[in-house]
Amino acid sequence: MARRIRFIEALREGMRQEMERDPSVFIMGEGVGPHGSAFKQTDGLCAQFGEERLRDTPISELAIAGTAVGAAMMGMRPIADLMWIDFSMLAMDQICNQAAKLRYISNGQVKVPLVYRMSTGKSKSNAAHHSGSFYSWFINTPGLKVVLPSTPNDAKGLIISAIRDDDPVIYLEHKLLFNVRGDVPEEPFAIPLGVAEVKREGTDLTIVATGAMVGFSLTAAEALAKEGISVEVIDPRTLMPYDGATILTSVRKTGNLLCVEEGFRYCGFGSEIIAFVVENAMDSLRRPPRQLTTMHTTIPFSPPMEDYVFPNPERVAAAVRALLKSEA
Amino acid sequence: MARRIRFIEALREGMRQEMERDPSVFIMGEGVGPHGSAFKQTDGLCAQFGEERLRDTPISELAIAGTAVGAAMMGMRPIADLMWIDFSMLAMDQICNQAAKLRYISNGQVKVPLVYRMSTGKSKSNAAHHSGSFYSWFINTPGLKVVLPSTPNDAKGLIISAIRDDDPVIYLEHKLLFNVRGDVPEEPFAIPLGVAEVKREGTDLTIVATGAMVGFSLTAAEALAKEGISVEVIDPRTLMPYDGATILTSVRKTGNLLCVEEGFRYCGFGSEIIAFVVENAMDSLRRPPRQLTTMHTTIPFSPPMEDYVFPNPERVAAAVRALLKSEA
Amino acid sequence: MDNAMKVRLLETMLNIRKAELQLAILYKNGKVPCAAHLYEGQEAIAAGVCAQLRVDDCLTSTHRGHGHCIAKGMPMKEMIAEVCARKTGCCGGKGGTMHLFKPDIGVMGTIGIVGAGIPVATGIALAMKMQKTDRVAVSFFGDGAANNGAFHESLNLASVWKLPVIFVCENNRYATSVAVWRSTSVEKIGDRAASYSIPGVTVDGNCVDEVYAATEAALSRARTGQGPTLIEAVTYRVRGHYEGDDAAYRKQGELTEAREHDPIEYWKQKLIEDGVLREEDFAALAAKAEAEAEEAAAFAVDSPFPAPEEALILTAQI
Amino acid sequence: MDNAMKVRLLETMLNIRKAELQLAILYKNGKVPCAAHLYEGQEAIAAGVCAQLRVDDCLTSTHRGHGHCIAKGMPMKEMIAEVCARKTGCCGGKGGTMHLFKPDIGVMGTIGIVGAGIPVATGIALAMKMQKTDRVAVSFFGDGAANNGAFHESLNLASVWKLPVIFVCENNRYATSVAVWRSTSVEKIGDRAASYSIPGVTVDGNCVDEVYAATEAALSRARTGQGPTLIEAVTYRVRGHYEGDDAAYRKQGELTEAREHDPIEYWKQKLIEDGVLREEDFAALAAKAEAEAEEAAAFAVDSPFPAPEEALILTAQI
Ligand SMILES: Cc1ncc(C[n+]2csc(CCOP(=O)(O)OP(=O)(O)O)c2C)c(N)n1
Ligand SMILES: Cc1ncc(C[n+]2csc(CCOP(=O)(O)OP(=O)(O)O)c2C)c(N)n1
Ligand SMILES: [Mg+2]
Ligand SMILES: [Mg+2]
Repeated sequence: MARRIRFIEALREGMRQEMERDPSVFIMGEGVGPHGSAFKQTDGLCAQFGEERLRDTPISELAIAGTAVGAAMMGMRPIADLMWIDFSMLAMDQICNQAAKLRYISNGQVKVPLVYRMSTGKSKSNAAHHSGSFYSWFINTPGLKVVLPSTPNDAKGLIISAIRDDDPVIYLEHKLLFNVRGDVPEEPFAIPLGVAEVKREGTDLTIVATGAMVGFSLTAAEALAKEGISVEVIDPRTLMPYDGATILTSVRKTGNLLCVEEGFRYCGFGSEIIAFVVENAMDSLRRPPRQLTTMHTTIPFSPPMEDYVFPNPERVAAAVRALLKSEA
Repeated sequence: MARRIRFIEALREGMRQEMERDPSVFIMGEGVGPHGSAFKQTDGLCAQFGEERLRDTPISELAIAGTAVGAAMMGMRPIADLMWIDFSMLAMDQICNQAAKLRYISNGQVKVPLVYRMSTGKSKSNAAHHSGSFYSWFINTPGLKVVLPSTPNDAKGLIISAIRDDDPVIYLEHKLLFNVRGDVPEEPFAIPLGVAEVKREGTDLTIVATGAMVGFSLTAAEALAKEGISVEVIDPRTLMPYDGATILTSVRKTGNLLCVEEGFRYCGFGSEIIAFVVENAMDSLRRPPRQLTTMHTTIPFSPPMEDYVFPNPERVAAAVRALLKSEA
Repeated sequence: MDNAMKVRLLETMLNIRKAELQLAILYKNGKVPCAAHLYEGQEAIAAGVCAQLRVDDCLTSTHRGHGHCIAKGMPMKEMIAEVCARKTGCCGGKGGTMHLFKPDIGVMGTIGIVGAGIPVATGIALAMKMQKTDRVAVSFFGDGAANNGAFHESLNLASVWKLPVIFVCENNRYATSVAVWRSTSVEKIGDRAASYSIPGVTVDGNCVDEVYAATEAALSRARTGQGPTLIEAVTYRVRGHYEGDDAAYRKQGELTEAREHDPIEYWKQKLIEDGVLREEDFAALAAKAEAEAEEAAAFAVDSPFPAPEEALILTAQI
Repeated sequence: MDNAMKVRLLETMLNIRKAELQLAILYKNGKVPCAAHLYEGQEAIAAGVCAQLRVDDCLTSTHRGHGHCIAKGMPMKEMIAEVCARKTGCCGGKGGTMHLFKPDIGVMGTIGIVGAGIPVATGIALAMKMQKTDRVAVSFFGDGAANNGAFHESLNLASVWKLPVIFVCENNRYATSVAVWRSTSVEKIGDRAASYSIPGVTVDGNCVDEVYAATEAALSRARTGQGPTLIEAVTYRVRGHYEGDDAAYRKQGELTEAREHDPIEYWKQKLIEDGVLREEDFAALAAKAEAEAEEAAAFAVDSPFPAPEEALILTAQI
């Protein structure tokens, strides 16, 4: 039975249900225990499962990530909360050199079923060290899967899949989405990794957007509809492996592609999708594809500057208009 | 006066001449001192400049990278040798959160003129933890410049520019190139960052290749010439900021684009260049662009498997033929 | 320590306290665009350390760095304006509460990543040494940071190279919601100095005289080429981790007890007992600090925001 | 320690030595496709620690990990074949000299990144504890790794959580070309245990009995829920950092001196003195180990390489 709950509740419910189902699942991170995490993602779970399974850690990102690897190899299913994605830079070796690789180099003798959860993206003046969205690094790393839900329903279905997956999964939580509400089934369900969702159908142009950019794009699509422009919005949901087929189908229909991407442009997910589409369906593109990303700068603190560098719904709409006006 | 020397000698000469010119330049890293570095890059420099300026360090990548940041802010020009790029994963926070950002967030009150040197890429069975080429992460990070020379001449001219630059530069040394010989002027000279070089002119297809892929592409071009296929080979040399104009000019001439990239495909430099070209010059492309990259897998140890996953000259040639045979 | 210094320490602590309390108000009034980590209750540490630093000595600090900036000489206006995201702030609004710089007086950055300032300070000290000066670098960081790899690698390197750096660990008993004993395997963080063959002391961080004395010793070591020192200053974080945190995780009575050991109150009493200060002198100093803080707050609020496009200045072509 | 154990320790050391010497030959003959880091001279540590481990205890190790695998029970053939990049190797040729696994006997990976095995072992111990077993994890690492943040963060965490893990630091006096005193700020790395409120000992790593005794104590702590122990075993790296390294950076006479304190020779003499062994017994054991190593080398060289396409097995769809 579905009911309207917040993103963060859906995420929590997914974790709770998996912890009830599978005693090998546990959560570790700074403040995940009695305090219930930085954004209250694990609120109440410690009361239910105890401190053995909601393990507060020191500020030791490398050890958190590496301890998760060791535990996962032994049959546990750790969920390691690294708080902000920005802090994962301290744990890249364990994430990308160890978690991602040990199954392969051991020739399949070990597997590393774990989830690294990280909050990502813009919020209010989080500034240079707390606004990261460099998940393209994880996408670039063989052995990792990357998930970025945009709705409460996806948050729940994807965390469950991430936990059940036998390989390491990066699960990204966009800070602007925690309080967004949506319909979510009460019972456990899994959204398969690697499957996109068409969040809005349209005929004139395909937007590929993830995380908070999905909502921005839907808002823009609404406005553009009034101008007679019909936009299709696709949310890959899983960024690695991404659902190329759904994207190609859409582009073949609309003939136009805009990627709306919160990460940076160079070697980012937007560039990846554009490259993928032209390599595989250039003939179906009526105009050059475009991308709207965060400007290539360290993130400034002050709101006017911060707002200036990020995408927003108006900018998405403007990018669509510009693209459709460009030479065919 | 130019003479034929090896890549590693050219690199060393560039460092030596800058150290002679500017007392604020120094080198730090594991074994850079009396031993002369893992690949002998600094051989003899310690004898000339002493241990004060060739500083052996503990195996503390985070502290090496961070110490370089602090020293750079105070007017020194550190060259920090992180050995293999793979180990830089332990230093990502200092490289990408600190070195890259402090000039910006301080509003220009400090600058961070330093060079992070790293060896990169395939060598002989270096296996999963010593074969990295994930420099796309650095390309993705505002505030960093990224350099990857393919010839002795470029190695010298680019290390000199990197040292003189007022912002942090990632200087990549491809392991397969250390012993390659080429003409290099004896006197100091700087190759400006951000300027590509056309390494071979051609009319039928543009290859964009970096590092060891440049040589592979030139070999392939040679073979293809005998088949009547004229390939232009462009080496961006600086991967960030890359020289888009030179690439576009070439693609406008040839109408075809192949990126040959040793890094991984997803969110890699190859995807970036393809996206850039179609965003800016799709109309000039006669056929869908393609990329040849290392296969998306952890790098295996055993030579047959290792050879299988990397690009080589034959594969480059095959990719060119396939592209030119594909539907226009 | 002469009487002038005694009074100066009090003044610095008052300046910090009043500035932070202004920020708390500004935060409540929506003038600070994000959660800020205030330094109330820890003032004796910044004051006791920085009082002895020269203007050309340098520091790095953390997410909880306002106090260190004030103590090192940053005008309140510039600090508060930055936290309020104004163009007149010390970083023109680019940095914000966790990223404060003023290198011309040695504020080489408060840094938002826990522990990240420690290697940076180590590098600053390396430059100072290579440049053959007798300048000194100070790294302020929390108890939580002492469990991070950056701490270990930096202290080892600084010791091996005998760098002029003082590592000041402010043990305020919490790292976010996690009490220090739940995450830290050693009773006294100061004892970790032994792992690096450097002196380590643990002092009462609410007693500015203790902090001062420990710093004095560390400074003289650093200036004379004898290398780094680790100072653990034990204190208590009387506010939440950030403004808005209700800190429900505190132990019963803990806060009240800490409030009774207020560093300003302690020092005031001491100076009165010593005959250096009268109640009314204190009131005057407090009023002066408060006025300055109010003025700084008004300055900040009256200051313009940066223009949006300023975001792209200094971004070079990349 | 009973006589059977005494002999077993000798056998293990001989097995490691002979296997490594075979690898040195294989390397010279071009059968090892990359530089390998050999363990000669450090055998007493792997042997002394692993002799007391159960098959369901686990270890992680380093780039210099062949010896630990042998000591934990990996057949020489599988180890040597892997180092020679053959399909019959313990990882089918995917791992190589720095990446050896055999989880069914507790070899949870030798890891090419210095220090990276330490948190992994900590996590293994966490699982063992959460699964309510009395299994124990061991992390072998070098003196160089003890200066890496991974060491600090892991020992702190393991102590706070009282995990059943033994940290074995093999101080072979060098990290690549850098002598330990040039990079390490403490005389005895074992003393760093104090930073984590755990026992730390420094033993002669060339005396297998000392290693054995230290491990015995650590194991009993670990098995009974008392938490981790740090053991520093001082030894000497008698070969270059890797095969092909001429180690010109050694101090005059250092190597000769170290060779005189060979762990196998030491233990052999001891057993002879104790009447446990005769010269001819030793010769027989050495011959047996050598034969096994030669056989393993022949097996490796005769084994096929993996097919190129096997590279993509286990790569899933991503
Ligand atoms: C590397 C890193 N991990 C986590 C965080 C989130 N975080 C910010 S402050 C903080 C607690 C810091 O505790 P401590 O070092 O004791 O400083 P205090 O807040 O007590 O001043 C944490 C976990 C961060 N900013 N950086
Ligand atoms: C993080 C990291 N930094 C550097 C290296 C390169 N490297 C490989 S072995 C080694 C020395 C290791 O010294 P130690 O830990 O003492 O082990 P030993 O070689 O003496 O057995 C270094 C620097 C690496 N593999 N990983
Ligand atoms: Mg604290
Ligand atoms: Mg060593």
